[in-house]
Amino acid sequence: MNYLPMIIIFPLIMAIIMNLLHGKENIVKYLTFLIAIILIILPFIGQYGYYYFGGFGVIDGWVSGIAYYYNPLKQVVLVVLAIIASLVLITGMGEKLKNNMFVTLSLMGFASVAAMVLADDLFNFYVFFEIISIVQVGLLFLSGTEEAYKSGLRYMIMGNIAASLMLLGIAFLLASTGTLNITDMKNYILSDNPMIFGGLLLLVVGLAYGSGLPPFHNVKVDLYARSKGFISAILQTYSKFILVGFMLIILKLFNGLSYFSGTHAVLLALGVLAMVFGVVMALLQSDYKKLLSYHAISQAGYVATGLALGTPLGIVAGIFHAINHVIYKSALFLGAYIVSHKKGSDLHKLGGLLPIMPSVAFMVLCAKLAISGVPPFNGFQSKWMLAQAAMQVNMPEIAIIMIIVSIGTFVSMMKAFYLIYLKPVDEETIKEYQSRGVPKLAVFSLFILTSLCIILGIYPEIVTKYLFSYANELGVSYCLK
Amino acid sequence: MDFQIVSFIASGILVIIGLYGVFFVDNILKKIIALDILGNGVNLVLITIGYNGGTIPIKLPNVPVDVFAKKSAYPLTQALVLTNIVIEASMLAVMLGVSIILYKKYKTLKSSVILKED
Amino acid sequence: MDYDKFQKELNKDSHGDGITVGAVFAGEYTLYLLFIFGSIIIGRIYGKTLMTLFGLATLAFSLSVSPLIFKFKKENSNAINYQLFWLSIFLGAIAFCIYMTNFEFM
Amino acid sequence: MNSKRDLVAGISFFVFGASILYSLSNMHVNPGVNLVYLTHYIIPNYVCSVIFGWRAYDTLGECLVLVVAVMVSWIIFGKSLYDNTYLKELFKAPESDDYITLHGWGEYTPIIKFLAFPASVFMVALGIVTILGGHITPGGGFQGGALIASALILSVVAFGSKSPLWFDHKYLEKLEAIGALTYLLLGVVGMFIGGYYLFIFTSVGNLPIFPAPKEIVTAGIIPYLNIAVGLKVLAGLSTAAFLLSCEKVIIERIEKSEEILNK
Repeated sequence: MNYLPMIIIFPLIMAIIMNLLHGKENIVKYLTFLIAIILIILPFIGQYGYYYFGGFGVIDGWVSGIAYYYNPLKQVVLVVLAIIASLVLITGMGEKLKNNMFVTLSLMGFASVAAMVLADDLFNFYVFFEIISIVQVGLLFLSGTEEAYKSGLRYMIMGNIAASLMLLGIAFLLASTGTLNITDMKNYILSDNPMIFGGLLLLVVGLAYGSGLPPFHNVKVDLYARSKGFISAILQTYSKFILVGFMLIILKLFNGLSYFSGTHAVLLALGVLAMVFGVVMALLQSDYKKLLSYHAISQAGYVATGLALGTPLGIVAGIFHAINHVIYKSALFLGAYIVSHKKGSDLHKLGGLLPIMPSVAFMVLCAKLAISGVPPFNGFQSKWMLAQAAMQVNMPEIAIIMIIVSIGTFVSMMKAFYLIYLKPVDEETIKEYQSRGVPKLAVFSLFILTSLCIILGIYPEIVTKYLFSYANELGVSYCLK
Repeated sequence: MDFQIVSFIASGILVIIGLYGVFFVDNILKKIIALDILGNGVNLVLITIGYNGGTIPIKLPNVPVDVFAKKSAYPLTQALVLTNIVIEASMLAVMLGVSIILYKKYKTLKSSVILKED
Repeated sequence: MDYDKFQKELNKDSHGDGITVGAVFAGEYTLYLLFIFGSIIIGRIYGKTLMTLFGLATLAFSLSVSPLIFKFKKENSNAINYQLFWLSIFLGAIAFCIYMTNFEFM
Repeated sequence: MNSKRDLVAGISFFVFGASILYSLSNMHVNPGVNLVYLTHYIIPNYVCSVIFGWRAYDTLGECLVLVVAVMVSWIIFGKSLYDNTYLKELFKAPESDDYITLHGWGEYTPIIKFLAFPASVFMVALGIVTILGGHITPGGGFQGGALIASALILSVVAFGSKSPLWFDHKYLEKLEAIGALTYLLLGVVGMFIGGYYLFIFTSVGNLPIFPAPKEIVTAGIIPYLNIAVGLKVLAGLSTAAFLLSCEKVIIERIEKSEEILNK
């Protein structure tokens, strides 16, 4: 028997049980540790290939039910997602309030992102897309401040527009092809008509919303910046993998078709704009978490550009960058969480933390070097692959913009590092720092993430060797004149 | 004119009215209502795709299968609409909840006041 | 576009220390470089000098209203009206690109 | 400046709307997979057989959207927040006159009361019939659940907090969890019996799972899925409506979470 659906079903069952355990803190704590360990095992229990829900496979030449498609690439993505989710769950248990709703919503989010990565059916994808958007808002509201409520409402208004339009796009594709299954649909959209253009247009709107590309970057940034530190870590992981799942669907449907070139250019432009807008806004910020959130947008732009190039190397580079990015950005957000335990997150009030916690500072520095693409960390490997992919299709301009954005990233990261850890402060502040503790579980998670950064930086083949086969299937080789 | 095309155009107009309301009306509650109209427009598109000029998709024992298959409305889109209605309702519930909280603070529903830059 | 001007602008929020001004300068130049390379690649994709000239005109316009970065920050605010405005522009722009432009670069 | 921005936004809005209308006016529907559904059937009600047969997993997702939305509504009104000082400030502040709560909601005239209670009882009965007959007649779990929830809302609107038809919110919470868990676990049982998640099994051993006349013996677990969805929708929609209209529970909830935080 194929246990593939348990990847989604197990977290969902646990989430609903956790919801009933409100107030029972001890049970919540131990159950959460148990779930966090089981989550890492889950991606290994499925078998590769198509999975038909309810046994409704191919009837009369059509895939009649809902299908999942599982392969090594998706397995790697799910393993990384599971690692980050379980580390964040463990970190969350270090809080004073053992919060069952946090565990419930994180598990729901894990399940729906996993479902979106696996899905081979457009409407099923849309349903889980809606679940994840409510889950993200719920995780934001857990912090309970007025800003959180406001940015949640903004996110929902913008998100509802985009999600409704995306459903309209799915309706166009459904009317044109008569099916919702992506593998089947591919055979019916070889030639263009106005319906397919409509579907393509509205899918791009959904993509931009789900992954925080412009013009949705500001709402997404508010979402990350107003949650608690460890919650932002999992929120940005969700958005990156939504981007990967969505892009894989769009590429599987349209890549290589002649009428796709206009949309292809739009996707590239969205990626490049996200890259530049994210980094420019990050350079302007004075709040540490907002700075990190804008960097999350900027790196999402790298991922989107890599995937939108549409060549095998571009797809591999994009997904590898997504994996690297969730690792080091989660480390940075956990670092911000530890810092906020000491004294808020306003850069101009912090300073002098290096002697207080040198080991945390060192690990955060490693993550910062990784995000700015310095060898031997993992960010360097994937950014190098991205630049190679851009050069391979004869678009050196994109490679140049990538390098410029990398420089901007380095500048703002070093600015933040100086202002938090190195800037001299007076005696009183140091006494204040010493009176407050460090969350130990967060330091543990930070250590694991930093070591993953270094391991992936030295041996990138651990991940990339699994990515090439599916990328070769999806990718199309071409060269700009 | 064909009924189906008219229905498609009508649903397109509903979508556009909904978008107009969200973009250009300065009231949180009206924006939420406009989002509902937008969603209903999309639902109408889905329903109209399933329109086949025939009967409801419930099979009576005395109708042969092949006749029924030609005449009946398409069940897939109706199922999708049922799913989507619940999704829309849930989104609306969450948005209304937040706007209640924010209304208690600001005593106004103007979105340019409540959701201004901060 | 000189150092004092930036510092004066940043001092309004009392962020006028050296490292912040440097970061804001980096942001300003990143924007200009985006315009330059963006116009080059758009010109190459469309294969028309007209588009390149159009991109250069955008660059010239942005230079004439410098410093660009504070305006950029204002447009990126999280007020709902700005966000819905840019969403509306985005919808129109991608509809235009996907439906009406027709070019080959593969 | 402002009018210029409006003009630009209007133009791009026009372009987008025109392209949507252009696409919609060129629609040609391909029946596609619908013909498969219309020629192979599980139960006589085709919509229900698509919802719970071919696309049962979507319906599971829809259930979860409602479950999550209710959870998030609870969070909005103060359940297990990390920091509830903002909500405390808001809800402890003295009421102004224009704010309506369930308590300050005067009562309606006797005519409305006289009509509302029987009507809501009938609606509950109709809802139960709709849920139980969902696999053969139009309707199903969602419609029946929504009917029962609206009966509850009607009664609450007419009678205020002294409503004769009243569910405790903890009871509703459990009902919803039971509905969603039943759906999830029936799927898992199907996986062990038929090898696929949400497999529709009609018998366990020799025992028919749903005793029915000959023609609809293929219904299998669909009636049970209908009941699960009905429970979940009734609980979810009533909780959402109830949360949006009632402050007393919210203030209690805030006080309780305060106790936990201060412990």
